[in-house]
Amino acid sequence: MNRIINDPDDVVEDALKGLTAAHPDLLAGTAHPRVIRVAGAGAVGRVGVVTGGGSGHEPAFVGYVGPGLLDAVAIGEVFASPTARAFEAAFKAADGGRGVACLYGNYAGDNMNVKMAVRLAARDGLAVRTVVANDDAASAPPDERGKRRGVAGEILMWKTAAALAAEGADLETVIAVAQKTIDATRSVGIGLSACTIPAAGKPNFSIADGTMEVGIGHHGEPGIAVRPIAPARAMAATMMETILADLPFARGDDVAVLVSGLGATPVMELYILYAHVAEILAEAGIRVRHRFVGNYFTSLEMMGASVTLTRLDAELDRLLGAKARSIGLTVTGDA
Amino acid sequence: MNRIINDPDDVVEDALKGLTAAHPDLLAGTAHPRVIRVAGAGAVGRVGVVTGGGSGHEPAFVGYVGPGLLDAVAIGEVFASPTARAFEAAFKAADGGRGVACLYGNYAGDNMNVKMAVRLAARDGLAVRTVVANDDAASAPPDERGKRRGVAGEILMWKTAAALAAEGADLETVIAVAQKTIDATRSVGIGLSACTIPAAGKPNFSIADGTMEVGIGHHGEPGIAVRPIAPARAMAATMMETILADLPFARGDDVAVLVSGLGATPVMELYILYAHVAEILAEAGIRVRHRFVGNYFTSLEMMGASVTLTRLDAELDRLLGAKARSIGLTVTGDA
Amino acid sequence: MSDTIDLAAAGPILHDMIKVIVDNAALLNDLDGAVGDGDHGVNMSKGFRRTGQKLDAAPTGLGEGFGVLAETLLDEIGGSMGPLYGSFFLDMSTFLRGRTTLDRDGFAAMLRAGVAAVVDLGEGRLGDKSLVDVLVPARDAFDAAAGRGEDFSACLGSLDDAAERGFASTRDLVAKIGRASRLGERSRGHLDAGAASCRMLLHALADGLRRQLDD
Amino acid sequence: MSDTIDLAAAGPILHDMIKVIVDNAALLNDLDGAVGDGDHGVNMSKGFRRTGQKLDAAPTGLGEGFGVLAETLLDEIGGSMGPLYGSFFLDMSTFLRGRTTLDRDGFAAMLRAGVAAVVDLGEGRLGDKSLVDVLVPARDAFDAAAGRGEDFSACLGSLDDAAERGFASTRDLVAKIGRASRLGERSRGHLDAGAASCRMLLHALADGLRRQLDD
Ligand SMILES: Nc1ncnc2c1ncn2[C@@H]1O[C@H](COP(=O)(O)OP(=O)(O)O)[C@@H](O)[C@H]1O
Ligand SMILES: Nc1ncnc2c1ncn2[C@@H]1O[C@H](COP(=O)(O)OP(=O)(O)O)[C@@H](O)[C@H]1O
Ligand SMILES: [Mg+2]
Ligand SMILES: [Mg+2]
Ligand SMILES: [Mg+2]
Ligand SMILES: [Mg+2]
Repeated sequence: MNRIINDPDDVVEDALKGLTAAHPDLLAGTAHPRVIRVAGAGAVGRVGVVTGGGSGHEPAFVGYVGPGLLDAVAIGEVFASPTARAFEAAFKAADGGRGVACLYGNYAGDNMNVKMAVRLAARDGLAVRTVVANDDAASAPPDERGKRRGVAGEILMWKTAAALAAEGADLETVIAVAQKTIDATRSVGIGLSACTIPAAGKPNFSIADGTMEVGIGHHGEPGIAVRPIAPARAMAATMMETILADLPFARGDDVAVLVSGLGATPVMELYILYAHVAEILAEAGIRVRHRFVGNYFTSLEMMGASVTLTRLDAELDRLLGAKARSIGLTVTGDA
Repeated sequence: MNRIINDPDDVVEDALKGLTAAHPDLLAGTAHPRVIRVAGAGAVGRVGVVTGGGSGHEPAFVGYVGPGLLDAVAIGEVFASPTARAFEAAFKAADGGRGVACLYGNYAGDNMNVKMAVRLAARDGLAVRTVVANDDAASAPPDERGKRRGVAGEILMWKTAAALAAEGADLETVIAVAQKTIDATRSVGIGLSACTIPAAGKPNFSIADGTMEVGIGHHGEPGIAVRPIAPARAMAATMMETILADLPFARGDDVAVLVSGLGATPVMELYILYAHVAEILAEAGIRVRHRFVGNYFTSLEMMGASVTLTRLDAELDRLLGAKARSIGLTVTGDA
Repeated sequence: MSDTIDLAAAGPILHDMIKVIVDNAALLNDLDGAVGDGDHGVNMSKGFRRTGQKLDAAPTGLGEGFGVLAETLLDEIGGSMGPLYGSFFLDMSTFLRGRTTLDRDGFAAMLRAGVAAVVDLGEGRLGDKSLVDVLVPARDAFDAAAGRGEDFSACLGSLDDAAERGFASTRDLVAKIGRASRLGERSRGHLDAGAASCRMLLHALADGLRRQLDD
Repeated sequence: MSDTIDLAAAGPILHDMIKVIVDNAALLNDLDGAVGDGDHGVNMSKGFRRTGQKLDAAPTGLGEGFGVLAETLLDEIGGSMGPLYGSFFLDMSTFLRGRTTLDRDGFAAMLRAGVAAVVDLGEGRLGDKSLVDVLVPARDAFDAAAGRGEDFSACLGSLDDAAERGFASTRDLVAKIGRASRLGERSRGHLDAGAASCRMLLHALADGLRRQLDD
């Protein structure tokens, strides 16, 4: 295992030191060692927007803290939910007096810790409402959407909700737009190689050379099928079939597209994939209004990529284009 | 080889389709299929800034085309210099009537193709001046600086030169600031795993598990030494010893720091490395004015990282902070 | 023989609960390793060991001790175990707040509160191969024994037996919840790790209380 | 027998030059593979094959043909070979511009221009194990033969022999330039790929010209 680490048990702590040192203008620590908040004034007078999740998905989650994006984030060990207390502390760090929206992904641990944290926060009179992302179309059939995992689509949900919060909307409205965003979002991943949690020292799943795991989750969770590796064009077709039919997306729809690498796949290959995704959308008569291609939501050094589509109405379109600054996503508004 | 590609010989062409499709607001194609220019008005009335290099280093080189950064870029096959004609076409695409600065890296192929391209452009009356980056301190001893390779330090050179060009400076002044930047810049890399050029199908070098290649080049060129893998803290110490002594950097200096992943190393590990780099600089009494941590200049799916330091005077400091927008680097100027 | 527990005096029972988890961490890891990710012992002993240190520094009664344990689990253990065991002990601690003694029916009510918290949070059902397969039979056995008019100590005995049977029952279950549920049929034939830790904790608690009652 | 080449009639010699490169692509790859990255045949045949197609579509004289070859190399071959061979043929083509015939001393001047372009661009020296180890001895042998008063055809014969010896000399050289230079001493004992292609090209050129002169 050739990694840039010290004690494998300290990777999260060590990385957080670097994160706050590298972004003093953007990130600030808090009293809770696993909670990072936006530098500066934060959410004063508006709804706070929070998320949290395991480490190893960088730039998610902490990389989306910043003006016009998240106010605070709770950080877990690698691939493990943050503690209830960390979520609670993130809520408090993000509180600007108008309540907090906690927008997170559908994983057993996160669900329970957030639920507990909401209870803990309520004891102190802090109103927290939640939206749980379940955009991974490959993780359960359509009639069991409640079981689906949250993946890269979370980023688009954070973006729209935070942009609306920045406009001064109340908690209910912010929650509604987050829910609307994720309800209009579908994702699917393809895994091409496994990854190793430093503290484990070896991968806890495997993908054979020459095969691909269609529908893989962000921690290597098995997907729909293991198939022989296919050309990029065929990968794109498989992924798009899965998500287009699921919402379903239809001719005339406006969409945002996010192609994210899972970590180790070269960026040029993400653009190869995007070229085919764009072709398929053009053929389907679907208009692309926002495009994001890069390593937005990773799984350590896994190879592979995910594709996310969000159907946009005028509100979501406007909110995605609003100014924001963070490690993972900066929108200048000049485009 | 589990990759997201079609025909391995077409990876560059296929990726370029995706690049222009994904960034219509930022990038535009040109008559030359391997030249990408900034969308919109370009360099009209000011000095054009150009680079070029092999593919597989994304976001370098094309990812630094944008307002406040490069005007055009010539794109080669994976790890191979662009053609002389592509460089020439990039010069023409970037020409705004006040000459063109070609700022590129010191590799045999690039040197020759740029030289030929400058000759070709001169026949058409286009004035092109060049600066060749040689920031890789591990690639030759200090008394043979002319042999040193250009690596991630090129990005800082592009940034300062382009910012000065945007201010309206003439060609000579832009060239002078590019040269000043690269002369004040030192880089070093550590390689932790090899990479595979798709058309080759297998790595053309190897790094054994448990070892690290100190001073590795961006194409796997051997460096100073192969050593047993060390903790992040020791890697940082080794890298900083190499570059601090080389310029040399001294107590009281202001610097910019760039920690770039080589492709497959998880981003959290880049922050672990940065934390130690920041510690070492603090102990050395060197002030960090600009920090960049991420996958800025990669080598396909190689694991490892590079560290780059640039000593700043007031001018370089100002130019690094100037507004710019590109795939690889966006500076909002709000920080 | 007594019918009522002095909660202040019962504080040290927490040490037995902590000890059984810390001593059996490797066993819990092994059970989890067969169908999960092999870290249940690590997760549990991290929180319990830390609680032990806090209680050594500042001993408490049983109710406050449950509170310290709950806070520590919620503070330091992410994943599922922090909130599940955290809410179990938090709600039992809340029930005990303001009380100095605990009788049979009080214990029944306390346990019901704790189990309800786990079920409410984790949405696990009997037969899903989890903690719940120990907690629910244990609670029900205690209630049933109380309904038959048995005394506090005897009710604890019923609880203890039921917890053991509940734990054993997990071997033949297919996991419907948690990480092992991904294995489907392949999860059958293995004892559940969470059920094991839960069985150990209930045994240590029942045993400690009975010793005090029987004194 | 003639002393002067009709450049328009010499155009087809380019086809011999193209054929020798395309036919020997695998050999050139193999030579490069021993000490480099094994792509010299691929790089060369890509540009030469494409030139052949252009010349088939629109035949030219020798001077213009060199120009088409140069443009194609500069257009389509990145790395080092595009600009090195590109400038070699570009500068020879420039020398021929406006001429319809070529005599011995004209050839000498043309070759000197081409070789100078390669040396100027690549900064390679004799003994560095590269193209230059063929080009420089070939040029010098031609000049020496001309200095001795030998005729055009005989001078081309001397050039051809010197090119062959120059190529053979690369076997015992340690590479000082290009990719193979990374191997240091380990590059000794292998013939240089670029020298091989250069030797083939000069042989086809000399041979074609001599056939025309001797007609
Ligand atoms: N929703 C749930 N309700 C009750 N118990 C659960 C639930 N999910 C998981 N468990 C229990 O958690 C145990 C595994 O715990 P642990 O290994 O510490 O966590 P993880 O699965 O996150 O690694 C399982 O053996 C099961 O008993
Ligand atoms: N600077 C130079 N001057 C002359 N010839 C050179 C120079 N650099 C390399 N060569 C020649 O290039 C040949 C290799 O060409 P090729 O394999 O096509 O390019 P690359 O090394 O980029 O893969 C070498 O055998 C050598 O003869
Ligand atoms: Mg486990
Ligand atoms: Mg676990
Ligand atoms: Mg090559
Ligand atoms: Mg080669």
